[in-house]
Amino acid sequence: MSDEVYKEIILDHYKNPHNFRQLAEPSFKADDSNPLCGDHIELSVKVADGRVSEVGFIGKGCAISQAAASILTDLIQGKTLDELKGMEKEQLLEAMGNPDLGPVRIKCALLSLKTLKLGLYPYMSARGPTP
Amino acid sequence: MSDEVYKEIILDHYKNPHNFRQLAEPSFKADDSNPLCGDHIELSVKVADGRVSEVGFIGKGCAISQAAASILTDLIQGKTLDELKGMEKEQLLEAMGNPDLGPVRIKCALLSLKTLKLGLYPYMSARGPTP
Amino acid sequence: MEALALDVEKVGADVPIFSKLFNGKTLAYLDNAATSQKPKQVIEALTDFYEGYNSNIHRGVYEISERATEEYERTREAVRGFIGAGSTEEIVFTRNATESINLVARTWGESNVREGDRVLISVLEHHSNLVPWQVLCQAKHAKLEYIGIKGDGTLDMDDFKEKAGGARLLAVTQASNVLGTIVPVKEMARIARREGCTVLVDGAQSAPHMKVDVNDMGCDFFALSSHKMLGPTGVGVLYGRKDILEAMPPFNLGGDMISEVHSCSASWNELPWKFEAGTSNVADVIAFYHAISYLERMSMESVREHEMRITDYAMDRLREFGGLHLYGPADLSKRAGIIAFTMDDAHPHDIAAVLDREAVAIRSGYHCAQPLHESLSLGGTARASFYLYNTEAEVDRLVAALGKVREVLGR
Amino acid sequence: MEALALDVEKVGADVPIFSKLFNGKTLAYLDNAATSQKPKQVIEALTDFYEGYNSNIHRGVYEISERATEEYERTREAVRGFIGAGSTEEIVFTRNATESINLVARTWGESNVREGDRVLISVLEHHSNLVPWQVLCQAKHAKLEYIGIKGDGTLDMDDFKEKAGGARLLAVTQASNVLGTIVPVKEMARIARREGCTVLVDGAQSAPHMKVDVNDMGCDFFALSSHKMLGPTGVGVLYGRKDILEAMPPFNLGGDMISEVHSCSASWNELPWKFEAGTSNVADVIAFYHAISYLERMSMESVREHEMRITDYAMDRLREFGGLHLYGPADLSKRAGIIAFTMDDAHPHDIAAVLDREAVAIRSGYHCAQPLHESLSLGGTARASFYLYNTEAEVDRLVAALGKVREVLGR
Ligand SMILES: Cc1ncc(COP(=O)(O)O)c(C=O)c1O
Ligand SMILES: Cc1ncc(COP(=O)(O)O)c(C=O)c1O
Repeated sequence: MSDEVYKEIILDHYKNPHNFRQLAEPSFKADDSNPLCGDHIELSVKVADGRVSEVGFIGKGCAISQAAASILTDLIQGKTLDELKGMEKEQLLEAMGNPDLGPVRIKCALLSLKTLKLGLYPYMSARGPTP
Repeated sequence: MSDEVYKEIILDHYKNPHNFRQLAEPSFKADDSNPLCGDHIELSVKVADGRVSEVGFIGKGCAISQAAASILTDLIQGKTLDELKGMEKEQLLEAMGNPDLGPVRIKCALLSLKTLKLGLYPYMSARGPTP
Repeated sequence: MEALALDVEKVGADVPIFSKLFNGKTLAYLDNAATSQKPKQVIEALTDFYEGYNSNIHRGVYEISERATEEYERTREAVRGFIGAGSTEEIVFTRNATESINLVARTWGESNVREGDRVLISVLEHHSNLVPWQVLCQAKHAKLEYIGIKGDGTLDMDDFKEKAGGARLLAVTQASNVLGTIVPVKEMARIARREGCTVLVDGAQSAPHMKVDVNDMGCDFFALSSHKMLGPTGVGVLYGRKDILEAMPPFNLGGDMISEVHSCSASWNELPWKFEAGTSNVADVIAFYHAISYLERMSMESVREHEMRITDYAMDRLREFGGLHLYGPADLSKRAGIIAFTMDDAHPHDIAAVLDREAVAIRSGYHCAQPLHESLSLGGTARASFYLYNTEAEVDRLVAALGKVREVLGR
Repeated sequence: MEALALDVEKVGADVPIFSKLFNGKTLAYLDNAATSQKPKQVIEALTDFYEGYNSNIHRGVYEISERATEEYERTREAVRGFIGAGSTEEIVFTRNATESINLVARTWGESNVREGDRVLISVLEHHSNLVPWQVLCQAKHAKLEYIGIKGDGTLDMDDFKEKAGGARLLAVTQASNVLGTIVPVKEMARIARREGCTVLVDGAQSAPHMKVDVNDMGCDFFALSSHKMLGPTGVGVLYGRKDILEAMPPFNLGGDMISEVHSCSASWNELPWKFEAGTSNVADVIAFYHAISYLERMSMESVREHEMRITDYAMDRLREFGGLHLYGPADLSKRAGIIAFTMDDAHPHDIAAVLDREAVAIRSGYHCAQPLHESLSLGGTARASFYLYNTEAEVDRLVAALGKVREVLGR
């Protein structure tokens, strides 16, 4: 049983998501959805001096997907592009308190990270290698 | 177990088939085979005064199919065309001593009867209704 | 009809999973539209086969193979009787209802649907009775048309009648796996066939729950899945009218479906084996017999009556609970034992996950019917679906668990 | 290699059917090329599933469905390791080897074989790896060519090399289900792929009996059946190289193979699920895991060694018996544990039927390889085939029973 799913931290972020807004002039943005369950995330990121200076998301879907997105926006503040690129799913899951997600709901949790990379890769290659 | 398959009568007919010949001028003939196991039967029948006056078969295959053909040739001697037409598989199986045939080998047993009908029907319809 | 009433306690006792504990609780299994649980008679049939007469069929001339062949074909006869078909030649074993429908699309469809033809389905369809036609129509430059539904979730028969004229194929479900809607397939088949239209009925959600008679219904094809009706996974059935099956090219090639092969040519076995290629799922087909016997012993009329009673009770309790949106026909005579719902405070996935902590199993998402959800502007639903072993006490547990959902997730 | 030697007695004790009596005798099961018997580990896995966590997979967010999903995918990983594939994305579950091959013919074949192309198979092929190509070639006006065999039953490699140049596809069995011939597929794949030819290997008779490594072998596709390797009926595997599978259109449509569906379009799920339509044969796939574990615990090297020893013994005893014609390679290193034979005094069907009275199960007929029999001018053969549980004592029973055949049927 998934007794360990709805941890306090997840419920907090779900009920009061952080950075729940669309940025006006993001450096890059992306959106993705989980076709199986209709979760949807739109992420926008502003980069200054090679680091994340501002980040916002909007979305709808289950508590896991929305809380994960909120937690992710906190997690990436101030990170360099290379740090974003190297970010592993374990980092996000740990920040979520390592909830006991089954094979289906893990996809909900990782949707926002997937969306981030979706926006990040084209942005980084358009900019060329970091000096 | 098929303890009841190789009855004396089947082995007798298999080892010494009756009417094992091709008729020179048959009224009708037909051949058929069992594609699963390669049993093959050629049956030729001479009709006189509306009755079977002579019958022969040649063939190769398993003991059941060959014994059944031999027994069938005995069985139909002197029968009218309508009697042939009405002949049921039970009659043949009874003449074979009702061996305990499984779902696969029953087809071996009935191959000769099937061949008979294959030759009989076109012959009867070509001749038109019996007066 | 009291005499027929189902002994639910007895059925429950026949199903071993219901005596297991999950998180200290027995399982309230309300996901029967996805798959059903299995009575011990079915499970034991598998063990009996593998321990007693496991063998390949149709070609063995030794005892265990002959027994396996006879039992395999006995299931075919049982299915024939169960759905009212005229002959076992019309009963083909497949893997599941999905494959049954694909078989028709790939063989009958390939050779009969032509450019400009119209193929008619409904917005209620499960993807399995939708995507095969979508892809076929694209390949053939034919037109796929959807029969709509009315506000109460029933099929729009006026829309159907308008579209029926000149259609090449009507492929429609007998019961929606989301709204529960029971579709008047008999009336539709009558109209469609008068217009020369071939009729396929997806019986995946009807055959397990109500008396089906393909002859009376007048369809040309009918598909069902064993696993949704007490039987094992891995077995589906395609019923097809004999003359149509005879005219159809084969589907998969090799093994039992063959009559003769030479280096440059091959010929096909007789019906129904022409459509069963390679080694069949022998064990599961044999065990499926025991599922059908079980249902027939209970009688499909009693199964249907029991499910109507449970559904009625559940609808009342869920309405009482408040804050839920229930979808599908309110008229129970037009509805199978399936209730899709949403809750203002919680996403369907979260509902299902919290219910799981209470050992109440329901499903959430699109239920493989995304176009239907889109037509209702829904991003998914939670779905409870019943079968002959479900009790009112389980409905009470569902409602109590929804209370927990509100507690945990309410903002 | 003595350390590896198989404990046949122990294996036999694991297989429940061998403790049953037939006509007062234990079963000498020598029809393993048709299907294998099952150890209790596999049978119990089915019961455990149906009694403990039966549910539909991939979409349920409740506990038993998550467990079923994990175990279903665990089998995929086990198969991957067993045949040496690089990724589970390359492992597709089908119904049987026949369906695996048909899947390739209907998808890859449909879109890659063109008019004038040459498709290469061998005269050894089982109908399941012959008729799909025959029909495809007819539809596409392509040419089907047969690689011949030599007098000793081995593949004629000169003939192959002559025909390999410019062929579009080589589809060949790794082991003949009649002659037992082991085909040098690795060498053939090397030559064929150098010529730009795609390579499919039918592993139905090899994967159960010897170590297989698809990467080392260098094939593009590989097919096998669970039921021939201790596993349940109803499960097959198609291995396909990832890039090829990705480029292929899907096969059956509906259910899990779908990503999104809208009224006018649909998109497909990722590999490998893109090729698994509708509710999978969940229980049997899960049980198949235990068959693979069993074989890996024994080690495929020991299985092969044991079968070589039994085959050697059987060939000697059958030659000694006299009056038999034995087919296939005399060199045991080129031969799987399969012996097809004929007897001057008795038709193969009669041999099998009389052996059945002694509880010795063998098969008779064409074994779904009619062109091979025609090329050898044979109207059928009797066939004994071995597996890891067979003993020399069973071979003795076979020979003794052949004595009875001669007694009963000798003219
Ligand atoms: C060489 C070979 N290929 C393919 C098959 C087909 O296997 P299945 O019937 O499990 O599809 C067989 C089975 O006899 C075989 O021996
Ligand atoms: C209406 C309907 N049709 C078809 C199917 C497909 O059944 P299967 O997955 O057994 O092929 C389902 C299963 O959910 C269904 O509900």
